[in-house]
Amino acid sequence: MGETLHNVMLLAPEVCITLFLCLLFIVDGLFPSLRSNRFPMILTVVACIASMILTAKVGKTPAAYFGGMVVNDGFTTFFRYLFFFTAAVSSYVAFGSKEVEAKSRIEFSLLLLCVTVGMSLMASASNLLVLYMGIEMVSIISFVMAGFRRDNLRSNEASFKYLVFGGVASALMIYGFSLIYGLTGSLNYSQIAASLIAAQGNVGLITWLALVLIYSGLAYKISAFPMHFWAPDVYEGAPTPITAFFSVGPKAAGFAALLRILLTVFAVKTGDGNWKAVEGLSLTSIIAVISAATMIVGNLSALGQTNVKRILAYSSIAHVGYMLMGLVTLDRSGITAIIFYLIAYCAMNIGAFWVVGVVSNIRGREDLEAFRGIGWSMPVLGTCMAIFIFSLTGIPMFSGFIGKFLIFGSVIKSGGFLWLALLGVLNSVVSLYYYVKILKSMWLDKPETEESLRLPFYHAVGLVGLAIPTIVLGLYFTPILEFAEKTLATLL
Amino acid sequence: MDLVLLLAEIFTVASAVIVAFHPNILYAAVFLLFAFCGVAVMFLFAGADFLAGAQIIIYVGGVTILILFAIMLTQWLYKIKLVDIRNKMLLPGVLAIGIGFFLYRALHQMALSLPKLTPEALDKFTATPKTALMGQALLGSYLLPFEAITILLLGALVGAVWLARPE
Amino acid sequence: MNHLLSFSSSLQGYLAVGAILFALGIFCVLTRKNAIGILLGIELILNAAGINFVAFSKFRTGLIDGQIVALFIMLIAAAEAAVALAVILRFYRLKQTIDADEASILRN
Amino acid sequence: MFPILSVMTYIPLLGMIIILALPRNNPNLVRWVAVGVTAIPLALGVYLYLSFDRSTASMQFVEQFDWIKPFNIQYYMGIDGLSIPMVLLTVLLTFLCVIASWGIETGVKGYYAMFLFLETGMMGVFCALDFFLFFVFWEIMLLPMYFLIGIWGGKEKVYAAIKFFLYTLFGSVLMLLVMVGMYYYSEPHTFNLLQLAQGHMFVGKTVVLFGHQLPVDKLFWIGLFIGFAIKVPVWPFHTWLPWAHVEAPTAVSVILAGVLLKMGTYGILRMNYPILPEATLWAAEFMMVLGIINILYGAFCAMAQKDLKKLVAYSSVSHMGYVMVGMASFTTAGVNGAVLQMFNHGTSTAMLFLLVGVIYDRAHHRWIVKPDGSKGFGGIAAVVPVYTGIMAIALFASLGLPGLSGFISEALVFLGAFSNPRFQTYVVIGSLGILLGAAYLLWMFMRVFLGPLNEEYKDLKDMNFREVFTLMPLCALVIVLGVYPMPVLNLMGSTIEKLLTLFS
Amino acid sequence: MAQQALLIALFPLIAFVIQSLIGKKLPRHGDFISVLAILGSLVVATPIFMKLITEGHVFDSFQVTWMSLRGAEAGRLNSAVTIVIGVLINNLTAIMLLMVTLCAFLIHLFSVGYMHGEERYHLFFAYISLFSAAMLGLVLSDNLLTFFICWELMGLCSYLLIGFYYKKPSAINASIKAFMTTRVGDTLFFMGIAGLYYIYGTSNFMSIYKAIELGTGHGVTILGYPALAFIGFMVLMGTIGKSAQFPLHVWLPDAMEGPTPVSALIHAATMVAAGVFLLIRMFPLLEAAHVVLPVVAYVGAITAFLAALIAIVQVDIKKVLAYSTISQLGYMVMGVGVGAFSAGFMHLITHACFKACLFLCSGSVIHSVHTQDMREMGGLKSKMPITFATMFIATLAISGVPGFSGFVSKDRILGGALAYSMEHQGHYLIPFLGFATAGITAFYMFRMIYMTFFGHARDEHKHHHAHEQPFTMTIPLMVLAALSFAIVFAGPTGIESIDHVMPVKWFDHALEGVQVEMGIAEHLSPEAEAVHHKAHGLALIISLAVAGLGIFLSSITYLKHLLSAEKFKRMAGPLYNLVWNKYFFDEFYLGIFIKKGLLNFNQMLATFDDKVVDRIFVDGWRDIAMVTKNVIGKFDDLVVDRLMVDGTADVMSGGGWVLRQFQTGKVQQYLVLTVMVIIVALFFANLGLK
Repeated sequence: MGETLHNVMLLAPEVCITLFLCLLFIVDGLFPSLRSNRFPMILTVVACIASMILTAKVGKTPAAYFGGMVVNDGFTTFFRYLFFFTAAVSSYVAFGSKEVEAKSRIEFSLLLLCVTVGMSLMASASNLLVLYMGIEMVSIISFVMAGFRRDNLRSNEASFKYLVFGGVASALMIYGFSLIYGLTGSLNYSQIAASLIAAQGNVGLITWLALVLIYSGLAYKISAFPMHFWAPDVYEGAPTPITAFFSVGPKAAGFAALLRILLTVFAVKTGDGNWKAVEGLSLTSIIAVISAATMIVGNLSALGQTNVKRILAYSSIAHVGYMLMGLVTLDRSGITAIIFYLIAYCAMNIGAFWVVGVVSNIRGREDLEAFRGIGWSMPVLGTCMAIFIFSLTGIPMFSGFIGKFLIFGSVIKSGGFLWLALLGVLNSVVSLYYYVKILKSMWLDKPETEESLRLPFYHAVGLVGLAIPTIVLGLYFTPILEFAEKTLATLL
Repeated sequence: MDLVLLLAEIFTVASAVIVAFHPNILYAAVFLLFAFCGVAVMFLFAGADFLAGAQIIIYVGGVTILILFAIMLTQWLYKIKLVDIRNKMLLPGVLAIGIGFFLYRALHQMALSLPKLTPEALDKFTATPKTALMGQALLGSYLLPFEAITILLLGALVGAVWLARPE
Repeated sequence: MNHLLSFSSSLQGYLAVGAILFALGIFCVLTRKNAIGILLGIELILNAAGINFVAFSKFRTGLIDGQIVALFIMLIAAAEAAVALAVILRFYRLKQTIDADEASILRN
Repeated sequence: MFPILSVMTYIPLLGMIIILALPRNNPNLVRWVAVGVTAIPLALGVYLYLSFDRSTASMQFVEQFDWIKPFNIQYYMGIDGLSIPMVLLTVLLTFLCVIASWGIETGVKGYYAMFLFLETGMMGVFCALDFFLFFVFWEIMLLPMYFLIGIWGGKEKVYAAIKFFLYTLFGSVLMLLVMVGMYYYSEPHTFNLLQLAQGHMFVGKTVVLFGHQLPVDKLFWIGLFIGFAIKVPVWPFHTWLPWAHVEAPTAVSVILAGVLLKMGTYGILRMNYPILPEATLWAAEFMMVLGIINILYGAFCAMAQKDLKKLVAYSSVSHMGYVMVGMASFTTAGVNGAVLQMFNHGTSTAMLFLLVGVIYDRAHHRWIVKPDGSKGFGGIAAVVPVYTGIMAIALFASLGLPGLSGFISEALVFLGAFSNPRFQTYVVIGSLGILLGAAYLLWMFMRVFLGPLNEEYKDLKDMNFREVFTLMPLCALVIVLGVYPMPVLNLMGSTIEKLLTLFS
Repeated sequence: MAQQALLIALFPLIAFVIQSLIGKKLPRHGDFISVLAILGSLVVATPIFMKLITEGHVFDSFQVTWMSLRGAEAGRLNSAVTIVIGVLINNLTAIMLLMVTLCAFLIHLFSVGYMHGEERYHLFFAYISLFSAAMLGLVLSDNLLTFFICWELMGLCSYLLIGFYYKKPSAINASIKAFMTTRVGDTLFFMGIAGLYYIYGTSNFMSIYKAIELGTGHGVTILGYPALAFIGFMVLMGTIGKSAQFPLHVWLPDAMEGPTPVSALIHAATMVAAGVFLLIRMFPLLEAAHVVLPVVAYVGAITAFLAALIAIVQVDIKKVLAYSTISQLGYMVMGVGVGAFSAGFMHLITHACFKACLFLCSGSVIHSVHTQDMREMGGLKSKMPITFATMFIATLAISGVPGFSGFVSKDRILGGALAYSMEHQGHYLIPFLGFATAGITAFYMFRMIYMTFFGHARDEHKHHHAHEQPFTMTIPLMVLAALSFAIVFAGPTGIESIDHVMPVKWFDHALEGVQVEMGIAEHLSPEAEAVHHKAHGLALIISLAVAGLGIFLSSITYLKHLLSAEKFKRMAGPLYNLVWNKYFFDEFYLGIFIKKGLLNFNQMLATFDDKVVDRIFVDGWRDIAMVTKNVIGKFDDLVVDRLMVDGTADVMSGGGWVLRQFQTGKVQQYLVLTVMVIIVALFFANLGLK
């Protein structure tokens, strides 16, 4: 029992979230009037902050617990921070948006916290079952969130598509898990890895099959090629604050899971702190192809779009492509780059979607036309959007550039995937074309009517709050870099 | 005994085929129920007695009935024909056969290469009742998933209710 | 016949049923026009996975962890089905149809 | 030590913040603040000019701190003979442009804020001695430029702005790759430009691309070159230029042509030359040919233009060709001429753009011949004599008339290139450019200023004091440097001497 | 002395600055400033010349470093470059300085009257001051670089002054034509300078002379040609452009659109002669290059002859003089080409005086009758006696009538040419064309005199208004006429009897000194001496004969009307047409490009716009590049921009379009695609395993 308690202690952040979840339930039952004001949001944010504090507390010593089912290492700690932060920001965003109705705020907060627990599980899982649980927890509740505007056709459609695609993807994945289980006789990462290594390069079709099926599930989560199809539709249809959350939170969780499974199961740590793929699995070139395909699909498809949300949806696919580039070399610098990129991406992407949300609340649409001249009537919003957009493009002085810099650096350093780096930079040029369309609408086109719009202070604070780290991380990123290095160093 | 298993397998496969091909969605759902039953029998033969029961309770008693309800609710309520007009079947068919082909190859290879347990061990495993074991495992080493699923179910419930509830 | 019988009770037998269910599930998912039909397909795939786990649990490891996974798969499938049906009911309510292809406002 | 370069770089940034904080309803205050802010770097520039040590090739006014320790990135600023002319040009032109932008009426605050931001970027590029820092400044410049063209530009501003942005970004991402590559292939890993230039670090190393073993230094060279060539712009990467120049507001065209184009050639001299000398020699012929193509192509295109500003824009293409030719010659006269041409073109073309802006402010069009074939301007010399006179000076400076600055640099370029036996043929072909340059400029002059007066413009007002004031310093520079170019040549002599020892 | 000599160029330069900045506000629009400035130059130049006369030889120079570029030691690509400029005063310079300042002064003076009341009066003076400064700077230059700078500045002034009547389309067309045509030569000339820097690292005349004497530079090649020959030809191209030699002579007649004093100063006396001056300065190099000189001679001879023929048929008084100038310049060039460069130089000086006189006289006439067409003149002899007298004297000089300066110089050139052909068998064409030209010259010059001053007034109205000019205009005429007498230049003709008549031989002594400086003082062998002697004697006789014949024919045709010019015209038929159309040179220059355009770009023209074709028919040099530039302009727009840049964008967005077609919005189709990819992946995995 003592051991279980100790285990639960290490799980404190998730437990904390769960407790708050219950609290929400209770409060809602006792004081139904509270559900339509900002109280649920405050509770959510408090929950996240409390969890972050707990994360800091429990994250000091890396350890596996629950019989090796989950691990609590620097990697987990990092992702917990990221998830809690994302959740907090998302609830902040959502509560300023008309798309999340006042009367449903309790449900929103509940679901958000549930998903957060799921994401946290995904990041710390070192057991296929726990991973599956985590993924399903995130997925199933995300289906509901995507359809959160119950009376909205698009939202419902998004939900439906998400559901079908997600259901199939996770079904494929669990089938893949079953194959792995059969192959290695275990569900634990470390035992699977040991078994794979013991096979000494004797890789059969079954391994590949399992790999492909597992990849399908994870790729669906991060919306990488070829499991990206759902993303634009769902992102477009879902309520904007929720899209902002989707594009960052579950995606980061997917990356967490992917990184961990890739690095601990399918790759072996080498002496110098880097990794190499398990004998017989030529992972790197496959990841390179996937990365290339993902970014090409994302960027090219975004070119002809007129809906800003959809543009950003495709762009988020493209960004996954960039991030995957960091994996091809399976070395520390690449993974560090991904971690940095996720941080930068979190701020800038939520910011960008936030702006879209604000605009669509005002204009009732999200297409480029709705953005027309809005920079002039709301300069703070316009400036922040410009910052996010430039950062997404990867222009220096903004964090997105540093992310790309680190990613390309890792690829070039290895020397083997120059073509991928070349493709990557060309893609970022292409991406400029559609990003700039948004800026063009906001700043270059004059508004038809001289309406005086005011950006609510509530949003201004949040947007500036996201813009500042975007710039600061673009100019000085040593601490984050060191943090990421440390994170990796303790990866179990 | 093996004959029962064989029949159960054939039954399962046959039901699944009907599920996949029957144009009437109601029939498909009913045959899914049969397929689940067949699988439950298979579980029984694989020494998963508890699981077989769970399969019947959860799937047959829960999921399938839920699905049937949904079909009835929606289709009778809205007077939509039960016959499901099929999409193009050629490409999906080819894809399914392709998947099946690779599965066959892969599984065949694997099954041959896996270490074989002795028949005695297998029989012993089958003969052991699993309910207690499962209970212990769920509250022991599988505590975490067990607790996690509660949160999942809570969330799913809240969500499903939120969606289904008329505004 | 004996051969068939021994096959059916072996690992291969279970795996074969699982594989067939998997393929049929995929086929079902891809072809059903009815949204609920797609759900049926998903359930088939999940069952295939469950069969695999149970089979491996017996024939490969001799431990019950495979069965536990199968149990969780069932639970999750149930949760998923619940949510799915809720979504589909919403879909009906808004569109008066169950045709999956009708869900294509969001495109290109 | 007083960090003069940083102060020059960031004062405009500070100014930008001040301007953004100013009230929106007082545009004149904004303008005067902008003038005041740009005057500070100008004054410091004068100080730089006076106290610059001309006898040494080493970096001066150096500031060096660690910035991003894990990557050994430094905040490293300093100037040598190559940068100082460009720095001076930058501060001067920005100052004049701020005055020349008085006519901007919409979004005054934003305009000046962007302009000051632009100055920060330009200063940074010319002062940065760390590749990373350089790159950051290089890209930072794009942002205000995009908005300046896109918001305050002409009819096709959006297309022009995006085109400019896309093109330059294309170049800079290649540069980014090279930058990262240089970091990882150098030993020890560094972004420090001076360290990279020591010892031929990249010779003999190879990298695999599409299954081929390729020499690293040549790949680096090509990547950098494309990045810079787009800025220059070298044919065939030049098509953004006419658009951007034509659509941009006057002052921005001035900055574009006067400073931004020079960044390309500056970059080549700052990076390709010292860091990759072997590859540079390998590509000399290529650069020379491109330079010649630029000269002729730009000239021919200029001749075909009906829009005054477009003509000037294409003339820039042609003139930057001289710079390329001079650089590629590897001779003392050639390279000195090239750098001098960078400076001189900065002044003369700035004059031309300012002048075009003056007429555009009055007539609201710039057609030499209207698109429908009817006459645009004609014979306006009769009504605007001062304008005509200054235009004549600018024009003759541009076409390389002796006694004005353009001649000296072109002459040095040709003398230099001709004394390299490898390139004599090219020089002879390129000399056709001198001819064509005169042709299109004089022809334009004839059609716009001479001949019978187009009655439509008989009420055209001559230049006002503010406009004359913006042009006078440039005019003086054009004449003084045409007679005695040593004040500028002196600045860069030592640096170029050292640079060229790599190639002999 | 050399430093003071710099003042000669500085005075007019200062005048230019003052005039252009504040000239309009000064009393009399500041014309006195320019006049005083050039007078100052004359005052400074005179002592130098007097020193030459008294001492027989002047030489002084001083240098300053203009540019010094740091670099390695000499002989490498990155060797240091030092450009030293300075002033060189020698006999040649002294004579030129006096000639230029004197002519310029007189013409300034003339302009005060001639240009009176013109719009932009101050600018006119500013421009000719700048011109004077440039010309004097050119003369003073001790190196080719400053020489070239001044040379170009003169071109600029020429451009500005030809286009002085900037509202007149023909004037501005002519100005551009002049500038561009000469710039063709200039550009190549500059290549020559670059070549000099390449082989010698300097363009200082004295250094060049020395280097040639030492024989350095032989064996070096430029573009595969011997370096010296290359440079020589490039220098020749400069001359051809500036001195309006065949085939770049087309600009000079058009240049007559400028005010007449400009024609006198720039397009007769000084600037066009600068080309010849260049040849003389570079003579040692031309000689060392061997192949160049014959070409020079032929260019000169052909130019002289062809231009003279055209002059016969011109009816515009200034055009006659213009072609005559081309023709005379041809003489000078021929003189240099055949080695008689002192004769060429002498002709330069004499020609400057009498041609300036002729132009000013014609200006006087034009100013008086307000037309340039000789067919509208006639009978002005009595109305304008001074003009008539001075012009007649100058005509005698140009026609080579003994006793006048032209006779001396031209005869020497012809003698030299004859000697050359005797020495180098086969070059008989040169003296033949020379002599023919002499006859034709006499013919058309007298034709001009007769048509202008003799006979009856053809336009009564104009005749009625004709009047003699004020003294500011007539004094220059008289001074210049006075300088047209042979006695001023005097030198041995080669015939003892006549040589005795000529009192001073200062000119020859001066030129001998120059030859020594250049290192080409030649000591003729006795046989060669004999040949020369013989040739000069023969030339004297022939030239006298042809000149006499020319005058005679002219007299009977235009004075006595015994022969009908019209009849003659008809008789000549196609030949007349050829000459009347100036050998179709202008048309030829355009034609090449029309043809080129039509042949090469036919289809493009069809698809582009018709304007291309339209524009080809516009007159002027600019049209040369018209077709090319249009095509390239379009090419840039259509191909480079649209195809390469926007094309890439199209491909991208096209790719995007294709990809978006997969995004059908139907979730099952997504799944189909996904499963397809999975199967393909498995297929490859399977393949990889085998």
